[in-house]
Amino acid sequence: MSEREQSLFDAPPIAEQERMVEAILFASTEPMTLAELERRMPHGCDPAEALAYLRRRYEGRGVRVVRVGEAWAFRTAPDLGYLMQKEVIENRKLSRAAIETLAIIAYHQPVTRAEIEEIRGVAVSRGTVDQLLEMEWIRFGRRRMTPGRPVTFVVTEGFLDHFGLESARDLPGLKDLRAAGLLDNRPAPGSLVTKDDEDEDTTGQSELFEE
Amino acid sequence: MSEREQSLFDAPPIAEQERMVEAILFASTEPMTLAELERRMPHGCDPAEALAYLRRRYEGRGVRVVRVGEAWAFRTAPDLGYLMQKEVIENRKLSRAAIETLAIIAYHQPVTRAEIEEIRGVAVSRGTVDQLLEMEWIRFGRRRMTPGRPVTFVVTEGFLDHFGLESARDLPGLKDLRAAGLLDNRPAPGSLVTKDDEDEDTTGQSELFEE
Amino acid sequence: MADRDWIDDQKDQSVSERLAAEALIVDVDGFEGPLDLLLSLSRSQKVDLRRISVLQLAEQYMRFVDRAKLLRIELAADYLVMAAWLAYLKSRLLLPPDPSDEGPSAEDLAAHLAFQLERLQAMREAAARLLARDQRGRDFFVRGQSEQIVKARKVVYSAALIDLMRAYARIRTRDEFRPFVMDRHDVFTMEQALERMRSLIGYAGDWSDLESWMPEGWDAAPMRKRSSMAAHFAAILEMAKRGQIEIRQGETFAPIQIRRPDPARGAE
Repeated sequence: MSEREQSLFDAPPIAEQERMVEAILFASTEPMTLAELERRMPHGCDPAEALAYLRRRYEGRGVRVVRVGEAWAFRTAPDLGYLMQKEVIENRKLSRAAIETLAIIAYHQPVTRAEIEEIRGVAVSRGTVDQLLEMEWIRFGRRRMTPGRPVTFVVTEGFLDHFGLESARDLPGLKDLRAAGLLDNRPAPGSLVTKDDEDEDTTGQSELFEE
Repeated sequence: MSEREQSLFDAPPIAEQERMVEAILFASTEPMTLAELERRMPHGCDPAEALAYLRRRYEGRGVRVVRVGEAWAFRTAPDLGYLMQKEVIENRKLSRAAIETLAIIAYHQPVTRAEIEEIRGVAVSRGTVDQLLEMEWIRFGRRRMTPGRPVTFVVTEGFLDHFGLESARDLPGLKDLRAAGLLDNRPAPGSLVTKDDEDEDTTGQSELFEE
Repeated sequence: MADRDWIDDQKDQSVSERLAAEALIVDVDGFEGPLDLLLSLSRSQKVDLRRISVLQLAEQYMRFVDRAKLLRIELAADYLVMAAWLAYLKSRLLLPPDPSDEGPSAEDLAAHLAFQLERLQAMREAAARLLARDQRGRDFFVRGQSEQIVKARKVVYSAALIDLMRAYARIRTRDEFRPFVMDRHDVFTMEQALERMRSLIGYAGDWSDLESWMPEGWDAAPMRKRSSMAAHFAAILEMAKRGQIEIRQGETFAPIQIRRPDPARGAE
């Protein structure tokens, strides 16, 4: 009896569901959400449970099931990267300004352009944000509900995928930085509410990481 | 001790070699011959044996190690092929006409066809609008209460979803485009202050230090 | 904050430190703004950024700016603004606090600067840690052959937000940057004046001041008035050349008058 016929009556056994998730994730280069998995699988399946089994099965293997934001994907184990020299993709070299801007967006998101400039002490140059947008490592977030309603930037799932992060909460050193108050949006002493300070009353990325 | 160091002396244990073959076959864009595997792997490895273990491991799984001519590759288990159907999506870039039309609708909605043509400076072909309607990125809005009562177009939820926007209001404005370096910062010579430009007065970074 | 080390600093500066300072000068292009420069200077203090001597830092910075000037290196305005602000901060730090001053204390300002430096430094380190992570396509890899079994072919059109924005920017800039066409706000062209005068000249039976021929509202603002006057003056010269109009002016700077030529009247 094929799975398809079976699905007309009952959800397939969990071992079978695990095989399905395995096949679907293997076939796709981009991470897939549970919702996407469920849509693909026969009615009544529980991709979350199947995925839990699958992850365990691949622990310590040459490929692993990794979480990327809200989605899942197979990736090779990082310790075997040296075997894959042929598959290495030459990344466009990012300028120092672009890397710093990216880090600031990741650690302070959602963050406005004015805030990035305040942290770096220089104007964000034309093209820097453009480049990061084009690489799909950052995107526009919600506008700030402050005068001028500036747009904000946040990092994308593509960013998480590239740097092997499960979520923005797993950014290296995030906890220490937060504990040290270095992610606070601290206004300059005695500053009036001016154009640059308009965002100071909004919640910073701490809100993002409070579960 | 890492595999690399180990390889200077001895071939890695067979379990490790199996992991390697697994990762290489996974990441490779082409099926790989034993000779190619051997070339990739540390000195002294036995890809044939590692492959035999790997094949056994994947027996009955959602993907299998199959022979393709003289080479080896991962393939979806044939009985799960039906799950891959939706994977066959051909991704095509929208035409320039379509994307311009879409942009105008997004920024000016609700907007009539005549208005789109006026902004683009060329006629909007029927196919373009139809395509956007079919993709469910635009839909008909209210009719204009002007002579002829022309229909208007607005963007849909699906549009917002695709572009990762929370609302059409979060679309970056001209000011933001300029800030992101997508627009030339040069003001039009002798231009009037128009609605779009009146708030473009960007904060210079010197203000940053005027505590 | 009453750190006075900087006073002897000049004398005590070792050769290597001087060389380092020299390198800073030569390298001024390598700095991304005043804050970046301050951060580099602060490293020579070899202390926790929280405990850095802002006074000493201010002194180092101003020395840098002075030497840049000496070497005639053009410094961007931001560097000079920062120098001015640091000079102000330095004076505030050195003087006893003024009780009537309601603004933030010099210590608060100094502490904020230290915070900014520490935060910038922290972001630099975070960026480095981020780049040190395993990266997709370098350390770990995706499936090389994504499998697609051709059964139902579905075409999906995609576009990224950036494409959308670029398209919109393209359309909008096309309008904004029409080649050779300025937005002629408050500008009356000779062509416009010529057009106007041609249709109005029929009414100019007798001598009348050119000013009375200005379009409505165009004498309101000085710039508009100048522009429309110049345009109409050029237009009537052109029309006079073609014999469509007669011009006279009593004396220099007197009102210019025009009328339609009348063959019956003969020349004056």
